[in-house]
Formats: sequence, structure tokens, C-alpha cells
Amino acid sequence: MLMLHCPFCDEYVEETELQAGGEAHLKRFGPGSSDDEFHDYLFTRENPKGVHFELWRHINGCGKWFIAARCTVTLEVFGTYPANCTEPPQWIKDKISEKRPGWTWREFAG
Amino acid sequence: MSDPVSALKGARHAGLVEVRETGLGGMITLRGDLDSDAIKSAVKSVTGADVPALRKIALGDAGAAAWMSPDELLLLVDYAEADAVVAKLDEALVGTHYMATNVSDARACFSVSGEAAREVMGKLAPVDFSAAKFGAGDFRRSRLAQVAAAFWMDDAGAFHIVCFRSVGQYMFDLLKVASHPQSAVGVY
Amino acid sequence: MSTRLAKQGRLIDRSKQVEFTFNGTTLKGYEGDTLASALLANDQMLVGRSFKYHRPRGIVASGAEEPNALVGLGSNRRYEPNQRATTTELFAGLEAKSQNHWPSLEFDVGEINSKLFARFLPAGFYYKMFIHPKPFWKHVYEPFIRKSAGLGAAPDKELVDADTYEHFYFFTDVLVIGGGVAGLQAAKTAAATGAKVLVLEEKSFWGGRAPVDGGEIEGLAAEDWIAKTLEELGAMDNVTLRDRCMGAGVYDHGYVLGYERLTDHAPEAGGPRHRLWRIRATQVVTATGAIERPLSFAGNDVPGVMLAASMRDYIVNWGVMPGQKVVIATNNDDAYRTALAVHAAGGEVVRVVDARENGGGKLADEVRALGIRVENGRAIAKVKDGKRVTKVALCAQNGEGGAREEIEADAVAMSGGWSPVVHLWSHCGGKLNWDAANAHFAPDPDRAPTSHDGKPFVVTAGSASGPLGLGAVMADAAAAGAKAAEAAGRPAQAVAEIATNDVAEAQMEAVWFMPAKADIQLRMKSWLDYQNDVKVSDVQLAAREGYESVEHTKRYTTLGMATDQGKLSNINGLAVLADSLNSEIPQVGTTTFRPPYHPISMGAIGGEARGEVFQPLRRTPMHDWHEANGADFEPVGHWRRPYAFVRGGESVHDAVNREVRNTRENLGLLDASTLGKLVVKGPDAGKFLDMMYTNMMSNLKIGKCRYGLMCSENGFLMDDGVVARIDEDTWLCHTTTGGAERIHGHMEEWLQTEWYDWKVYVTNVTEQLAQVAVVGPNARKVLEKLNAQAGGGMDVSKEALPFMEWRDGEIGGFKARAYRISFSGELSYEIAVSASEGQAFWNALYEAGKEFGVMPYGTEALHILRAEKGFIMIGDETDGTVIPQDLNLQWALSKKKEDFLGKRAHTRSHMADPDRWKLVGLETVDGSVLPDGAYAVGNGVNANGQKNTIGRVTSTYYSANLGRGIAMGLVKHGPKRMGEIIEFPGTDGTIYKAKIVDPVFYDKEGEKQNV
Amino acid sequence: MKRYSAFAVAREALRYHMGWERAWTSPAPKRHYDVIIVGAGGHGLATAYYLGKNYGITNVAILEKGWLGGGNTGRNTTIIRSNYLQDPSAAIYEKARSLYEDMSQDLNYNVMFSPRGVIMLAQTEHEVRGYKRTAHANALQGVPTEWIDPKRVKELVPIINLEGPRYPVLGGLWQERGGTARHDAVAWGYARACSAMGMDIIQQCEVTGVRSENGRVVGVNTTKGSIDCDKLGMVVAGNCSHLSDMAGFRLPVESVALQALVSEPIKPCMDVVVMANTVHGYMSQSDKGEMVIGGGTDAFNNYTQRGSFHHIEETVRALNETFPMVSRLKMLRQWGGIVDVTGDRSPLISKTPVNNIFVNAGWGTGGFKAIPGSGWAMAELMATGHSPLAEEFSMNRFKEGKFIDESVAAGVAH
Repeated sequence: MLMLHCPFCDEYVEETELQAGGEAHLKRFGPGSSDDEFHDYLFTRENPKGVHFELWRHINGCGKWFIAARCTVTLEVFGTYPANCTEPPQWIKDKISEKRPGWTWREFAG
Repeated sequence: MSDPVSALKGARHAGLVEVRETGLGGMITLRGDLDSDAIKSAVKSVTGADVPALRKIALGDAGAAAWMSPDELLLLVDYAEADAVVAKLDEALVGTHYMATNVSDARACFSVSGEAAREVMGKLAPVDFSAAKFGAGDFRRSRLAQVAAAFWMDDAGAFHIVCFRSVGQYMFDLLKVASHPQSAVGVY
Repeated sequence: MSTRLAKQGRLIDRSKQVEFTFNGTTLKGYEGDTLASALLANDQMLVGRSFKYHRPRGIVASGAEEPNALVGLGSNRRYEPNQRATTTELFAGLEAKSQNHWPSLEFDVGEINSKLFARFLPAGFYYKMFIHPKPFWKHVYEPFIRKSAGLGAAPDKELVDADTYEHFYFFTDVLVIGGGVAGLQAAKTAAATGAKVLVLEEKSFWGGRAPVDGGEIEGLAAEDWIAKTLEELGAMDNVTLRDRCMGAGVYDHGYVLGYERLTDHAPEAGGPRHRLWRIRATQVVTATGAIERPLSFAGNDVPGVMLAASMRDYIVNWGVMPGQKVVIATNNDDAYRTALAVHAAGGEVVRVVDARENGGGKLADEVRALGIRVENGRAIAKVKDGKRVTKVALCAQNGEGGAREEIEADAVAMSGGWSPVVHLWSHCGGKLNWDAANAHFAPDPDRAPTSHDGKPFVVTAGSASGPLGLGAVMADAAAAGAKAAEAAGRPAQAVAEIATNDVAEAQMEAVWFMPAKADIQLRMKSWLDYQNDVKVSDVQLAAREGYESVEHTKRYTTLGMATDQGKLSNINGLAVLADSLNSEIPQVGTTTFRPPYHPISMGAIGGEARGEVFQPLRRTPMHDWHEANGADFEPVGHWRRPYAFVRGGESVHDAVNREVRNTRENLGLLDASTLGKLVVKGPDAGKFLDMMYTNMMSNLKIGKCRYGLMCSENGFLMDDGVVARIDEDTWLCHTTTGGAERIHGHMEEWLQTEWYDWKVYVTNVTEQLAQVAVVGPNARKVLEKLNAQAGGGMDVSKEALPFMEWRDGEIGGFKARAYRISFSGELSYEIAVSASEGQAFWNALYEAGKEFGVMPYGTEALHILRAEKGFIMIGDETDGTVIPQDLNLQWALSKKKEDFLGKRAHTRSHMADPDRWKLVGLETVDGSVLPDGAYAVGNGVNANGQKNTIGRVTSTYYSANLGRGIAMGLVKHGPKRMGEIIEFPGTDGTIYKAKIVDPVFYDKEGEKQNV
Repeated sequence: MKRYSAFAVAREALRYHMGWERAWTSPAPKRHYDVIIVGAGGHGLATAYYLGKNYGITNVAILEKGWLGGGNTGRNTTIIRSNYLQDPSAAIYEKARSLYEDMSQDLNYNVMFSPRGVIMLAQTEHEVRGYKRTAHANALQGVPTEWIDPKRVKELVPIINLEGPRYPVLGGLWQERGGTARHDAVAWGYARACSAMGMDIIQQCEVTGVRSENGRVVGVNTTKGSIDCDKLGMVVAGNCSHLSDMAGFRLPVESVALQALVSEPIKPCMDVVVMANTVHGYMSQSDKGEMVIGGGTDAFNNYTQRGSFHHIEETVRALNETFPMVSRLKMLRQWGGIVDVTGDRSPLISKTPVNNIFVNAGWGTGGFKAIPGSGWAMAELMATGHSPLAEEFSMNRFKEGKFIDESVAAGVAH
């Protein structure tokens, strides 16, 4: 039963106030993209054992989407940040590096 | 032509706490840049209140403003004035990116008062209602059992709850169940 | 003979006698008794039967670990099976029944399993038997096994729980689970830092075992120290103490369930029966104590064989002496305390057999000094079978069980050492170390469960950490309290030493078999798991057969899978397994501990959600009117919508047909308030809607409406509805009833996560408005009449408000927005007024409409009316696998737009496949109604032998207007096969023949909606 | 292999069961196998078994990082049914169901397949239509199911409350030959049969790397050394992404927690399996007497085998409402497993970008019931390169937009 920090409400809120939205930082491929690109965009997921970035919406709350950097093995949360960005902010990367040296996720790394 | 009616027409229940449907209130969803002077002065002009801080409700002489999200306020005004207030906001904010919508009739409102008010709330919402964490002027959006709701505490220690109109009966029934006279928890 | 003592019994109130029944016999106990202590006081040694062999079972323990004394408690709407007698507080009128026997507890036919067949029913026998003949498993073997398995009788099939339940959320810095001396000390230390502390104690009394075991803390007798500490804690504002509240489970991120039993001890008291606490704790201290282990000797399951410390509990706490002549068997010093207690209470300790060659320490000396015969290196060879202990055979521990000495006794107290209660520590991933000296698994503080911050959030305190002596327990508890408070963000503090008087104890020695080389006949009588009838020989068999993993052994033998979840049997079982594999216990490992610590009621888990508040029920502003006017409701999401308005003497079917006809002929009113209404506003709103919808919305003119389709990014149709342009940068989007929240969320997701720099706001105004569809040839007339009555209003003429346009204004004096849109093909206005005026507006329409033949209609008529016109319905024609092209909606897929959600997806090979099934109308040859969901068959079968299909029915109705069945369906190459007749096999064997036709059955030219 | 029978048990009883041999051996790995199957759960063992039985391929190793049957095979609610809507699903689940019918005799191990019947309750008009559609589809697929009315539902499920205040029971889809089996026994029975064919089941052996040369796999590295193979089958459920990463390709799969719980055992009160999808409640009663209850999946990636408690709560309140007497029972134990879910929630039985690696994954919440059919199809695919049962479950379907979506008839997989 997760508790995540809503970066908008500045409050730790429990999972029942939240809606999970799946993998974050997906790059959208629309018309003109190749079959492989479109397939990977929709269906190929990281599914890592370890550091993961995922979307959450504070649905029973401010209604805003944010991103959580979380470990899928221990459920440790490295931090949360607003969803309006294409890659994790540096402070999150630093924080993960501190705890999981050598981590990588898609094209991102510490 | 007709008298507008609230979802539960002022229903009441007395148990551990007093639960009351508080009838129709004017409510306006205002979306925009809460840091902008335009919004600040518009809010002030229609409610007399400042733009509230995070998770707070700010009271003014003509109403109140509650923090709903980083780009949304709930303005509380007289029911009869709501459309006029929206018009005023439209006027004041013209040219900016904003949205002001009268949602007065979309809601059901309740008050929960009495010594055990914190406890009754604590049976339904996953929120820390201890005095240290929730006091007068605090405003929170969360869920009560299975529906979304917003609530705040007034100076007298009573809670005010706003939920969607369609689930007003559910909310009232929930509060009734949670305020069963023999269900005091006794922790606050 | 088990009797009530004249003295002792610190927990009972002898001035308050209480009557209760056991198997219908009235017995007496005292307030403060548990059901178990009261049964023992009445010499009720036999309390139940075991699962497999139906062996006689007696009370073994005094707490939650009890595997045997399970009873059916209460009656009628308060009956509950499998209640532990040891954790059931006695109250006047309590009704208990023993379980799992037929015809009676004393004489159980099932015991034949034990007497004759036990040898043929070893672990896993059912995997090897009952294989032939095949039908016998279902029809013969399984029914028999099912009947003889199970424990308590099921509640009555029609039972409705008489009680209510609730939840409570609580947040704390430190949660202490367990109110024994360790828990109280940990709480005291933590609370001293100012930390907010919640302490849970599962029993109705505080202090745990300490008052029974004796000893002094800070110069006070344990009992006095407990009273003083409780008083101190009770006076602190930052401390909350809850008894009768068990820490049931520890979950991720500091979530803990507390299970508070409010009225189990007073069922008629009123109020909720159980309260499930949903606690968020920054730190959790588990001061859960330790559980004594049985010893594995033959006949260790005979009623009267009991854990040594439990026997002491019965004597000291409840003034009950479970036997007059007691044999004590032990491998550690603690059991000598029982010898002292028995002696002090006037019982006779006929022998203490200590398996250790060198015997015990100071406590043993004390016992000897009382003249009690203590023998070292000795063991119980066997307790004579029966319904109670009568004879005990003793032998050398280090042998095979020969050279026995038989002595008379009526009770046996056994102690195989103690295991810390590590369940709560382990629930969320805390790891264990094997402590070989004390022969138990203890929490490894370096591998604690971690929380959201990656830091440990559980600390153990007292004997739950491993140490057993009072001094060590108190020191550990104080340190745990300080550690937890500090980890919760309070200042670090030095922990003062706590003075205790402690008796030094001689080291225990692990004894897994008694005697050490017990032969197979003894091992087949040495129980590990009392309830599930798992013996030493069963675990050895599992190991021999290759079920080497502890999980395999557990599952193969059912060891530890009974309602006590192996609290008594796990370690002993593991030890036997390790021995069988010539391995060490830590190498064999342990099973995973799962919540709850011990069973919690389903009622409590469900909480308040029952009856009226089972789920939210959404009501429209006109709900009460519908209810009063014959509405037959159907659930649509959480909404209730009238399916039809049934009049006296009508069937629902009649009502639907009447409504359909009347709407076409006169005037129908539909409550359309549940349709979603989303306002989308901003400089980029047009651009945004062009992405959301497959067709173009940015070029919609102000004042006009357009039907729009929405696809998911994966290409499938997800919603539809009419969009109205309100002003330069505002649109109002209608969604389906189920779509309001879903589509609102969908829009917000794209706005917040993809196009976050676009300036668009969306507000859901669904519930702000009551919406009424005024439909039929008389629709305009009724609105004009209302306006006339009000002395003016919106011009609703064809010219002023043409089809697919909207206007704001007043209708009948109500502020309204009217849309000339039609989902029925009739002249139709959808009129939105404020929700608070919805009922009044509906009333006005209804009154004014009477002269025009007004009738309300429900969702089924709505469906039929739209089907007559060939309009698709999301959820009927679509099912999540249908794309707009399948429904011939290519016209709504903008070719001008470079991009919209779903556009890329539609170019994938299968979606562009010309063989996709397409929408057509279907008419049965004989005018009958096609069955719902029927498939059209083609020729032959596919590679898997399934009949090939070429289409299916998506909607099918009887059309009262056309006097025949009409249907829509998706058919392979359908639009090119007009007039062809295809076959739909029904599930009843009938073949329905239907002609492929145009899906518009009624008013093909569309004249009626345009008048 | 000594045969199991009542006679054998009686014979062994006379010598205190000292004569039973090991159900399966515990060998050290050989250098090379024709086929390596990674994952000794039900699906992996069944694949190996049918490779041997149907194709005579017995030089097979089944590698298991933990203990055989220790994953989802031993954690599910043991429901077996084949009343699926879409043809490919109905085909493979019905194949599986029919193999379950004879499994005890085939394996000489009593897996306690109990065709006690499965009802899927319809509690909304939408569900009524969905299940009637499924009944029509099933008739053409050769899957006997029928639509039954509330009265018959009550006869089959005496403890049900037909007139629930919120969702009255409108009928149900009944599959008489659906039911349950003993989950552990399925793994153990296959393991014993594989072992008897000379296959090596190597437990406590984790794959740490996949070795490929020229687009073909040549072997795997494990915690018990390097092992060569001609073909590799990956049948590791929730860990499939991890393993496919080692082989250098990606799968359209995510791993999430699925929960279940049981009540304390009571005397028989419900002989059939009931699924109530509207309120998310699934329940059957085991032969031991426990009410076995399936919960929901979390919506976030998770490898902890612990789910979030609110799913348990949601399920239990649904059951309290649908079967009111449940309110007076107690939850004995709850647990979680990690299930792998694909983009359309249907499985993968597929070739992969590496041409001698095959993958069987993505069973989500519906894996147990498929075990024999899944193994049968996977063995056929691995042995012959083509399996009609597996064809539609190729991973290419996501590229083509050719999904197998079972949620359409309100039928969720369980």
C-alpha cells in the first residue's frame, strides 16, 4: 500500500487517492512513424527489476499527473515530480545515483 | 420560476456528531495562473479573500477561496450571486487564459459538527485528522469511503464537506453510519 | 481432572459468575475467563476433533496460537465458525459448539480414520490414490473428502450478518504492537521523546506474560510495574493505548492493519462489532513476544498435553488447574516455573523429565528443593492414547524409546523452547537469522523491512527480538523504543538501564525428537501440526520423496497450513525436514509469513460498505420522480437509469413498446442528465479537440453542434457524443453516460503529460446540469406552450433553432440551453437546466405535455429508437475491438488533419484489412427477433476445429413501430452483400436466418428530425 | 517409476511407507541438451512433458531458479474454465480443460481435477448481453456453456443473495465442465512424469546469461555453470522481461502483483466456482473447506509478491454483499504473486527475434487454467515450428494491431 508524495499538494498521500498511469517519459509516435516505432511506443515496456519511472494521478485530490521514480523490487520511492517534462530532473537522477549507483533506465542514467 | 433545491433538501442526522446537508451554496471553479495579479485581484474582488495558500481556504467578506490544485480554486459565494460572479470574473480576466464555471448545482454540501467530528471524518478519509495536522482553515481534497470529496474545518471545529450532487445521498448515509452513537473511537 | 482453584486467578472476578453453554450443556465460569479457561475449569478436556483423523483434541495453548480449541460461537445471525476458545472472552449467554465430528464430540465416527486407516493415510496419500476410475474423483471420492474436511459448520446459507463494522485511519510516529512489558517499555521510551505513539494489545489485559512468570522491574513486582506504566502512558497526550486490538498485518510504506474487537465480548452492546484500523506508522515496534514450542513425542496430541507456560497461565491468570497429577517434559529451564506454579497451587508434579543430560539451573534446584522428582536425560516415550491423559511412559532421551517406565498422570506440560513471534516483522520482507543456541529464528536487525525512503521501518522489542530473560527483554525494549523514535525523527536519547531481578537460566538444548532416536511407530504418533494431523513421519516421508523445499514439504504434508498457520508446528517441522535431508535448519529455510497474524473477520475487512453504502449510487436530480413513477432501474456504472417506466398491469416489455411508439407518435421525455458534459476552453482548445476527436472540431461554428468520435491511441473507438461550440475558445463536449469521468481523465492525461504547453482547461460540468430530451412530433409544441405560459422565452422554431444548433435562453421561465440534436430521428430538443431546477423543469414539461400525450421513456426505448435509425451505441456496436471504419464511419475520420489519436494505429495491417467485419442492418426472414450476441456461421472449421464465423449481432430489438425484429451486426464484407441471407445458430439449436440490409430501418431520408 | 495406486499405498503402509521412491530426481546439469526450458512452473513443466510425450524429445533440462512450482503455479485460485469469447482463447483454454480431464490418469498423479462447474454472474444488462454473446461463441467453438436464469443460479449457489440491493443477479454463464484442480499437484505430477522420461529438472539454478552466436542461441549461463542447448524455451512468467533482456529482445509485457486470499476452512457450502465481475469477486471452496478468493491486480509494476490491501478490501466487500454469510467468516491468509500482463491481456506463445528461442508468457491472471494447453502448444511450436493453437498468440500481433481482447464481454480473465 504505497504512500507517494504529491508534488503539487506537497503531501504524502496513500495509494487509494491515486491512479496509476504506467510508464512515464514515453515519446509519442504518430502518423509517419514506422511500425516498429509505433509498436514500441504503445507496447514495449521497460518492466525493470529496479529503478522505474511511472505516471501517477492524484485523482482523489488535485487531479494532477506526476511522475514517481520508484524501485520495483523494494518499493523505495526516490522522488516524485510533475509530469510536464520529457526526462527526469537532475536532482532525481542524483538521488537515484546515490542509492543505486550505476543505474540505467532507457536512455537515462545516473 | 422555481425554487432551486439542493440534493437532500437540508437533511439532518444527529448521532456521535451532527450531520447536516447545508443546502445550496454558490460555487465557482476558477482555473488559471494562481500567481498572476489578474487572478489575485479578481478573486479578491468577488470574494474579498486572498488566493489561498496550498491546501488552505481563505475567507473574505463576500465569500471564500479554497485551493483545489495548482491552477484551480473553488470560490464560495452566495448561491444567487454565482452567475453574476462568473460574469464579473469573465470581465476581470478577459484576455488571460482562465476558466470560470458555475458549479453550484453540481455539488452537495454537508457539515459535520460536534466533539467527535475529527473521528467521524477519520473513519472515512485516509487523512490525518489529529489537531496537529488538520486545523481551522485547512482544506483537503481526498476521498470519503468510495467517493471523491473536498473538506475543510471552520473556526468552530466543524468540518464542511463538498461532494458531487449525484452521490449526496451516499455521503449522507455514510456520515450517518460513521456517527453511530456507540461507535466513538476516543482518540482525538 | 481439571478444576477451578480456590485461589489465584488474577484476571477473573469471582464475584461475577457467568453462565454459558458448550454443546448445549450449561456451564459456569467467571467474568475475566476465556472460553478455554472456563472449559478447563469445568473439566472439559475434549474440545474438538482434528482435521484428517478426527483425533480427540484438547486445549494446548492459552493464546492465539491455539490449534485445537476451535468452536462454533453464537447462533443465528451472530453464528461464527472456528473461533478460538483461548481468545474468546467469556460472557453471559455465550453459546459454543465443538466442531468437526459426527454424530458427537465424544463419539465421532470419523475417528475410524485414526484407528484403522491412519497408516494408509500418510502425507500426500490423495495424490497417489483415487486416480481410477476417472469419474470416481468427482462423484465418489471428492464429495466424501469434502464432507469430512472443513472445520466448523458453514453459517446458514441465508445468513445476513447482524453486526456492523467500520474502518478508522490513524497516523502515528511510532506504532507499538504488543502491550506486554516490552511493548509498554518501548512505548514509554519512545513517548518520552515527544513522539506520537500508538500501542496495540490484542488481549483485554495488558502486561503479557510477565505477571505469570514473575520477576521485578525497577523494584516493583511485574504486575505493579505494568499498572504504574499504564498510568503514566495513559496520562500522556502523545500516547494512545488500545486493547482488544491486534496488529494484524504490516504492509509496505508503513501501512499496518489493527483489528479491534469491540463487541465480541458483549455481542448485544450495540455499535460496530469490529473496527479495522488502517494505520500509517513512520516506525513500527513489534513487541509481539515469543511462542512456546511443543515437544515431538508419541501421543503429544492427547487432550491434557499442554504447553508448559500455558498451563501456568491457566493456574495464575484464571485459577484453573488443568490436571492434578502433572508430568513436565522440557529441554529448557522455563518449564520449571510451571512445576513451581503447579506445586504452589496444590497440584502434584509427578515428574519433571528434562531431556538435557545436565539438566537445568537454579529453577531446577528450586523445584528439587520442593521434593519434586526431576530426571535429567529423560524423555516421554509415549502418552497413552485416549480422550484424556491417563498414563505416560518415560524413557531415556538418548535412545529409541525402550526400557519404559509407565506412570499415572492426568496432564502433561511440555516445553520445547521458545520462538520469537516474527510474523509481523516478516510480513513486509524482514529477514531472519537462525539462532542455534536457542534453536529459533530471530529477526536480523540488519535486514529489516524498508519503507518508501528505503530505510528500515520495523524494530523488534523484547522476546520478539530473541532474548527471553526479563533483564534482556527490558533492555532490548527500551533500546527499540529509542531507536524507533529516533528513526521517526525525534531526538536521539540515551537509554537508561532498567533494573530487573532475573533468574539465571541454564542453556536450553534443541530437542526435535523425543526420544532422540524414536522408532517409526513412535514417529507416526508424534504430532507436529495438531489441527491438520501432520506427524514427524509425514515430514520424513515428504523429504524421502523429493519434496525437499520447505514450501514443497509444507504443501505436500499441509504442515503449518491450518488456521494457526503453523505457529506451533513450523520450527519443529523444519527441524525434522532438515534432519531428514541431513541439512541444517538455516539451509532449509523458512516459509513466508503472510498476513494476517491470525484470522480477521471478513466483515471488518469490508468495513462500513454494506447495504445502502455498499457502493455509491449516483442519482440524477429527477431520481425520486422516476422511482415514484414506476421506473424499472438498471445500473449504468454507479448511476441508476430507468430502463422503462412500468405502469400498472404492464410487463416491462409492454412498457418499452408503449414508450417507443409514443415517442414516435406523440411526445417522450428522457432524463439525459447522466450524459457527460465537459467544457473545454482556451486558446488551444480547438487544436486539442482536433487531436481528441477523429473529426474536425476547430472549424465548428459558434452556435453549432457536431457529432464526434473519439479513438484511443490504439485506434479503437472509445466514446462518442455531440460537441457544441460555445464561443471563440470554448467547446462543450458531450460524452456517453459511462464516459464523463473516463473522458475527462483521458483529456487531462493528454493535457498534462503530452501537450502540457497547450493552453487548455477542461471542467466537468456533468452534474451541474439536468438534461432532458424532449422528443417526438409534439416536442416543439410543448416548449412553445411552456414559453407562452411564462410570457415568452427562447424561439424554438425551425428557423431560429435549426437542427444541429444550440441556443441559450429561457424556456418556461427556466434558464436553459437547448440543443437541436436527435438520437431518435424524431424532432428532438435536449435541454439543459441547472441540476437544482431539474425536477421542477421536468415537472413543468410533464404537466404541459399532458395534452400532447407526454410519456417518460427509459434506456431500452432509447436503444430501440436509435437502432431503428441505425445509430450506433458505444458499448453495443463497439466493444473495445471496433474501429470507426468497421461502423462505416469513415466520414468522421478527418483526412485534412495530419494527426489525431488513433490515426497512426488505423494504418496497421490488421486494421486496414478489407476483410474486417462491417456494420449492416439485419432482418430475420420471419420477422422474429435475432438472439442477442449470436454469430453468423460461414463454411467449415478453422485449424482448431472451431466453426468459422462471418459476423455477429451487435444490437437486436423488437421494433414496435415496425412490428418486427430489427438488428445491427458486423458482417464480413457486409455492405457489399446487401440482400444476402446469412445464418445465425442460436444456443437452443434454432438456426435464425437473416437478410443483410441497410442499418437505417426507419425514416431513411431523415425527414422527421428536421421538421 | 513406480505407479501410484491405492494398492501401492496399502503395500507401502505395511512397511511404514519406507519404500517410496523420489517423485523426481535432482541431477546436476549435463553439458548439453536438445532443449532447455527455463522455468519449472506449470507451463514450463507441461512444455517439457509434451515435448517428450508428443515428439519424443527427452534430452531436455528444465531450469528453475527457485523450487519447481514455487511461483504462480502455487499461488493462484486454481480455477479452470474455457468459456472465453475469442476463438484463439477458447481454443487453447478448451484444449487445456480437456487435458485436465485426463491429467490424473495421464500422469498417474491425482491432480484432483474437479469439474464442479463455473458460473460467471451477470449483474448488469451489459453483462447479460456479453455472456449471451459468449454462449453463442462457445457453441460454435465446441465449448459447452449455457446461459442460466437466476433460479438455477440459486440452486447451484445456495449461499448467494440474488436480490442484492445494488446488483440483482440477472443470470449467469454456466460451464458445467469447468472447475478446479490441486495446483501444486499439477506441477508435481508433470515434474514426476518428466523425470521419469529422463529429463533433468534442475532446481536452485538461476539463468544469468543467454549465449547467442549468429542470431541463434547456443546456451545459457547459470548459477550451476554453463549449459548448451539447441533450442531454448522461456517460460518464466513475471520474470520474462528480465530473461528476454539477457537474450537481447524486448517483450510487450509488464509485471504486476495479483492477490488472493482464503478463509478458514468450513464444511462444504458451495460446490461450484462463482465469478462476479461487476463487483470484482471470485470465490470457490477448496476440498479442504477454505473459501478461495481471487483479488485484483495492482496497476503498477511490482516484483515484491505483495499487493496493495485495498484490492483485498474491494473484493471482500463485494463478497460480503453477494454471499452475505461470508461476512461471518475470517480471512486466514492473503498472498500475492507476480503476473506478467501483455498489451491486450492475452498471452504470448511465440517465436522471437532470436530464431531458436521461444517464449511463453503473458498469462496475466489466467495462467493456471491454461497449463496443459499452453504446454501442448508450446511443445508443438518448439518441436515443429508451427502450432495452430499458438498461432494467434504470436508477439507480432501487436505490430499488426490484431489483438485478442477478452475484456469485451465483461469477462475478465481469472
